[in-house]
Amino acid sequence: MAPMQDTESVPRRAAPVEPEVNQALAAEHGLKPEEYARILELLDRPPSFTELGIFSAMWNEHCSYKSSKKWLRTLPTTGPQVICGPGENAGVVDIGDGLAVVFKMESHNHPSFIEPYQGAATGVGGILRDVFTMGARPIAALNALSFGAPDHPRTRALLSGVVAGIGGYGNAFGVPTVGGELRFHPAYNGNCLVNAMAVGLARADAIFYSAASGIGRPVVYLGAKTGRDGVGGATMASAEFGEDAEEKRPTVQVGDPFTEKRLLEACLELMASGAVVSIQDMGAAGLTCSAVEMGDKGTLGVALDLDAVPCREDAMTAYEMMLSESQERMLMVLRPEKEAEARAIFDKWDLDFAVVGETIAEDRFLVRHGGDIKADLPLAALSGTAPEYDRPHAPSPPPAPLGPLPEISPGAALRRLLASPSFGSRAWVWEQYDNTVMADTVTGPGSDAAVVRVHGTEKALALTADVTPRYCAADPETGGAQAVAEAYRNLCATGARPLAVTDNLNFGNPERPEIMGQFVGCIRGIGRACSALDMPVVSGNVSLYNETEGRAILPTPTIGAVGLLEHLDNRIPLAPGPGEALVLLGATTGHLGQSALLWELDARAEGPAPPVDLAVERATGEALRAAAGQGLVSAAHDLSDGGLAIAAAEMALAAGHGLSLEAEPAMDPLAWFFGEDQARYLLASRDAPALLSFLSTRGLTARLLGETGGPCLRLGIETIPLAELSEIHRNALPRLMAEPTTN
Amino acid sequence: MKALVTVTLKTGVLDPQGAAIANALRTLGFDTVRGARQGKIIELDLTEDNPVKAERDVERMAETLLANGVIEDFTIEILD
Amino acid sequence: MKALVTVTLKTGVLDPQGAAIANALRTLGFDTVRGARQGKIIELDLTEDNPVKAERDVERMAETLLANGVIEDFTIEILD
Amino acid sequence: MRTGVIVFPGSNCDRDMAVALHQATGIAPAMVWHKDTSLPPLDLVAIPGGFSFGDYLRCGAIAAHAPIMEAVRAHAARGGLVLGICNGWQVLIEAGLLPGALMRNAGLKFVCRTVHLKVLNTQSPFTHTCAPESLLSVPVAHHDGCFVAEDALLDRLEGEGRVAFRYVAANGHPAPDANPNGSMRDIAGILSENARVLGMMPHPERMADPALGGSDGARVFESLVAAMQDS
Ligand SMILES: Nc1ncnc2c1ncn2[C@@H]1O[C@H](COP(=O)(O)OP(=O)(O)O)[C@@H](O)[C@H]1O
Ligand SMILES: [Mg+2]
Repeated sequence: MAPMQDTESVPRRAAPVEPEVNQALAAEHGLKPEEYARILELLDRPPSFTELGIFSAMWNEHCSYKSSKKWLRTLPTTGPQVICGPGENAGVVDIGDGLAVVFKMESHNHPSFIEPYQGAATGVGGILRDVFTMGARPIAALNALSFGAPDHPRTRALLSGVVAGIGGYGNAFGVPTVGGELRFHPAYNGNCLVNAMAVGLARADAIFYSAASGIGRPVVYLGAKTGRDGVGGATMASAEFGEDAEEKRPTVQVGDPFTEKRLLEACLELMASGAVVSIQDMGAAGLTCSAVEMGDKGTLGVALDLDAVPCREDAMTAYEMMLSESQERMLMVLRPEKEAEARAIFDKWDLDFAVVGETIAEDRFLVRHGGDIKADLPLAALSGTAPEYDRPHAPSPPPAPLGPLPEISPGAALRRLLASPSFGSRAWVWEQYDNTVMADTVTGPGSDAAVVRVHGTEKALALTADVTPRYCAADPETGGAQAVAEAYRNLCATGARPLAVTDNLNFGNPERPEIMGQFVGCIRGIGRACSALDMPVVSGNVSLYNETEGRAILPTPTIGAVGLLEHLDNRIPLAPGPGEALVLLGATTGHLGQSALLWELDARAEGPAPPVDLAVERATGEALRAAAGQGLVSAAHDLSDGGLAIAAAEMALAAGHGLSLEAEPAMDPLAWFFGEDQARYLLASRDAPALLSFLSTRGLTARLLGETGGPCLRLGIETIPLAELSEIHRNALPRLMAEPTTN
Repeated sequence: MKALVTVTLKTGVLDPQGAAIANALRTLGFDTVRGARQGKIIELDLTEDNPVKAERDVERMAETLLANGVIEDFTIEILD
Repeated sequence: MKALVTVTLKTGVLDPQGAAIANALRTLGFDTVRGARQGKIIELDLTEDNPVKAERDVERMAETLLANGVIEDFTIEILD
Repeated sequence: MRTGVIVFPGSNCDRDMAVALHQATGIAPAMVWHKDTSLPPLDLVAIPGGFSFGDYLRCGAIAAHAPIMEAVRAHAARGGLVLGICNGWQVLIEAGLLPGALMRNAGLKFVCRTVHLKVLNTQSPFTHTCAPESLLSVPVAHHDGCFVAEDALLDRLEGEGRVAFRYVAANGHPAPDANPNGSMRDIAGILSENARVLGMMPHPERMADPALGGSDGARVFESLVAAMQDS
């Protein structure tokens, strides 16, 4: 078996001879010739092997955002509610009463494709760390998952591994996983997407940042020991897969939720003790990125002594320690006078605590190991002069024109959709997630947005993650805007006031103009929508190069959004009671372009994406909140892909009794029931006349649609027993996952 | 014919189980414990009675299902 | 000195993991699989270099922590 | 009523338990660190859910040997009340305070959902305010909740009224899919011989607040308070 992993004192064998640093080696590190030239110019000498590793980590796409920075800057990131926008480990938003919500979404796509359980688990660990690094206790997690075609040979193994990994980590850590997304599409056959979001709570006046301050202060290493995990991982996460994906496998890291849980408690205790000056988790390219980020933000230098780094394996080199992505580790700058107190807290939690360096006055990143100087670099320049590209971008080709509608009745089409993995119940997934731990989950998975109470108060947060990649492919700007609009709608449907968003931008190879065009278009749409809907972007993450042998994923800018319910009593449920009136809020033109109906029934992605009118979206959402405030709304569900029919079915299944919906004589029944026009909600009310007149005074389109109750769902002239729909819906995923999976 | 498949973590892969066990044993006073690693052992009962064929089958079973080649190694032992 | 502790379920104790493995293998076409049982294997690295002492220690470790006497049996192998 | 919650490094329902106990008793419970060797004077010791020491070996196995457990055993020996929920039940079994074993769920997956429990023993300090045969609906969330024991023990537990709760369908009758983990005889919780120690897999502390969609779980805590008052 392998050598032991928690040996206390590691004997240092002679380190292997370092390879000669040259153009070729730089290329192996993913550095372009011009980037290597830039390094030579900066140092005016060739870098050492360790220095080359440091540059490759700092300058790769994942850490430097070199392809995306220019465009990320265009996003709206400010607002009265924003305490801290992009640039820190997570965004921070004011929710009143001296409290703040801290959240971010991050991808772990490539690692999850290579080792689904551990890849997803460490993804969850990473995003939880980003949140508690800010001083917040995580109170909820969400995840947005995209997999290949259900019948693709790897899909089921990836799905079961990823879901088990997310649960395995989050459940043990003790955060409720309350929502997310799951989609299947052949474009993800070679690149699955695992986007994990974490949400935390902190006192607004006790947020912690990464900027170091003060000279000669101890730089402290906390948490798990360092191994060779993921050495070269950051480079891997920014490389397009080739046939050699297999060779990259050994870099996969294993997560340890038990250590993360102790790290959380120890960090929060340490922060409360006043010992922490600044803190940064070790994520991608661990020690390198965290040390440089702390120094750079504080305009200080950092000197590290790697002999003090707690190691898990024998004879680790400086290069390996600087690039290791071992999980569950933190870097802090502490007040020297508090060092003993800090040490005691980490002893209490049986975690490693080591002073591995100090802050220095000069702009210098100095790394010593075994008596040698392994790296001596201008610190500010490491991130400051990181390359930034304005990559050429081309507009997306227009989608195929909308062909004839399928020959099928609305009832039959609904059965087909509900039986598909795309629209079947997700219970198979979220029953593997602990969604009630912490005893504040008001609305768990399986509704519009999840609702989680702010512990010890009557307030609650509404949380959702959304995007419709089909729309983004057909028209990136509209698709980007629609993703934000749909997130907004999901929050409004619970009665919450939307606050802010985090975005996780998943795309193919940005060096291809058509991919860069998708990226630019989506960002434009997201930016417009966030401004119009007053939901600034406070954090996020970019994942590029999601393609295999030149086949890219669909453009997938996942939007995670957070809203506030000032009082739990303002919450609007999804399930109506019997004997209530159904009202359709919003205008219906029967837009079937890029619809789920065409895609699920005959795999056609035709026609334009549905137009998004942001002014109407906002007016509609605000009207819904106002109407609910007057007690005119007893239940609400947003309309998105699958249109009215899917929304009605979901509402009926949640209620446990039927609904009757009238058809629109002037419109094709398929267009009426499955059209995907935006800015629409299905509402239930005990006083429809009052609701309708309230909405019309606001100049909004709304109409009486039918009523609730009975054992069936009625779509115009067709009635379907709810029991049958429930059966179809419940079994869709279990049927897909019944057969055993291989690795 | 029976076969034993022993599945262990690859060298260098973090083993939280093993670490937790070693710590627990030390806190229980077993201070001779330097470290621990945990693995799986799967005993297969096969109708196959040709050891050569059995070994070949079990090899394929281990690769496709029993071991996760990304982080685990396996050894096979054919009994009687 | 190293020791191997193999922990297996007592015969008669139902083993859902083992059953699932056997089923999976059969559905994958390995139809020579009659059944499977899954156990744990724990490798200990000890500072103790007297095999007799080591065996005695490991025996106590297995009884107190590594195996649950209600449902599990264990065997010990000293490797050095 | 003086209550205490044992806190292991990987406990994650300790706060939930404390909130429910505080709500029921009006007094904040003592949070007792696993490395302590003695308990303050307490009427009830609660062992919360979570993953006490990562639970990578056997759930609760390492926690059962924590320094505080000697004091918990002594408390139980004195006839003190002990409540173990989820991981807490696993710890009590590993510590020998309750019989049997809790194994990996029959479905092999972690399972989180709301289940229906039939209260079989309505005499115990934990359940005596429940009407005979009454139903409680509370969440489960575990990976290793399949209760296993020899028939002789199962018969004895049933014969002595020590099966506190059984998983049933909404209509109160047993049903295969009503049992989330394959527990023998649908057992969801058991009592010690003197009925002063209860171990259960479901989480009453997560369903003790109407704002969360139900308060069935509060029955358990109300029973405890009432039991202390008339004793
Ligand atoms: N798409 C995006 N939109 C807004 N902010 C972003 C986006 N991508 C990254 N950021 C911000 O850039 C910073 C660095 O991102 P990242 O490297 O993912 O953070 P971390 O190092 O904590 O994982 C973070 O503050 C993140 O919120
Ligand atoms: Mg971070």
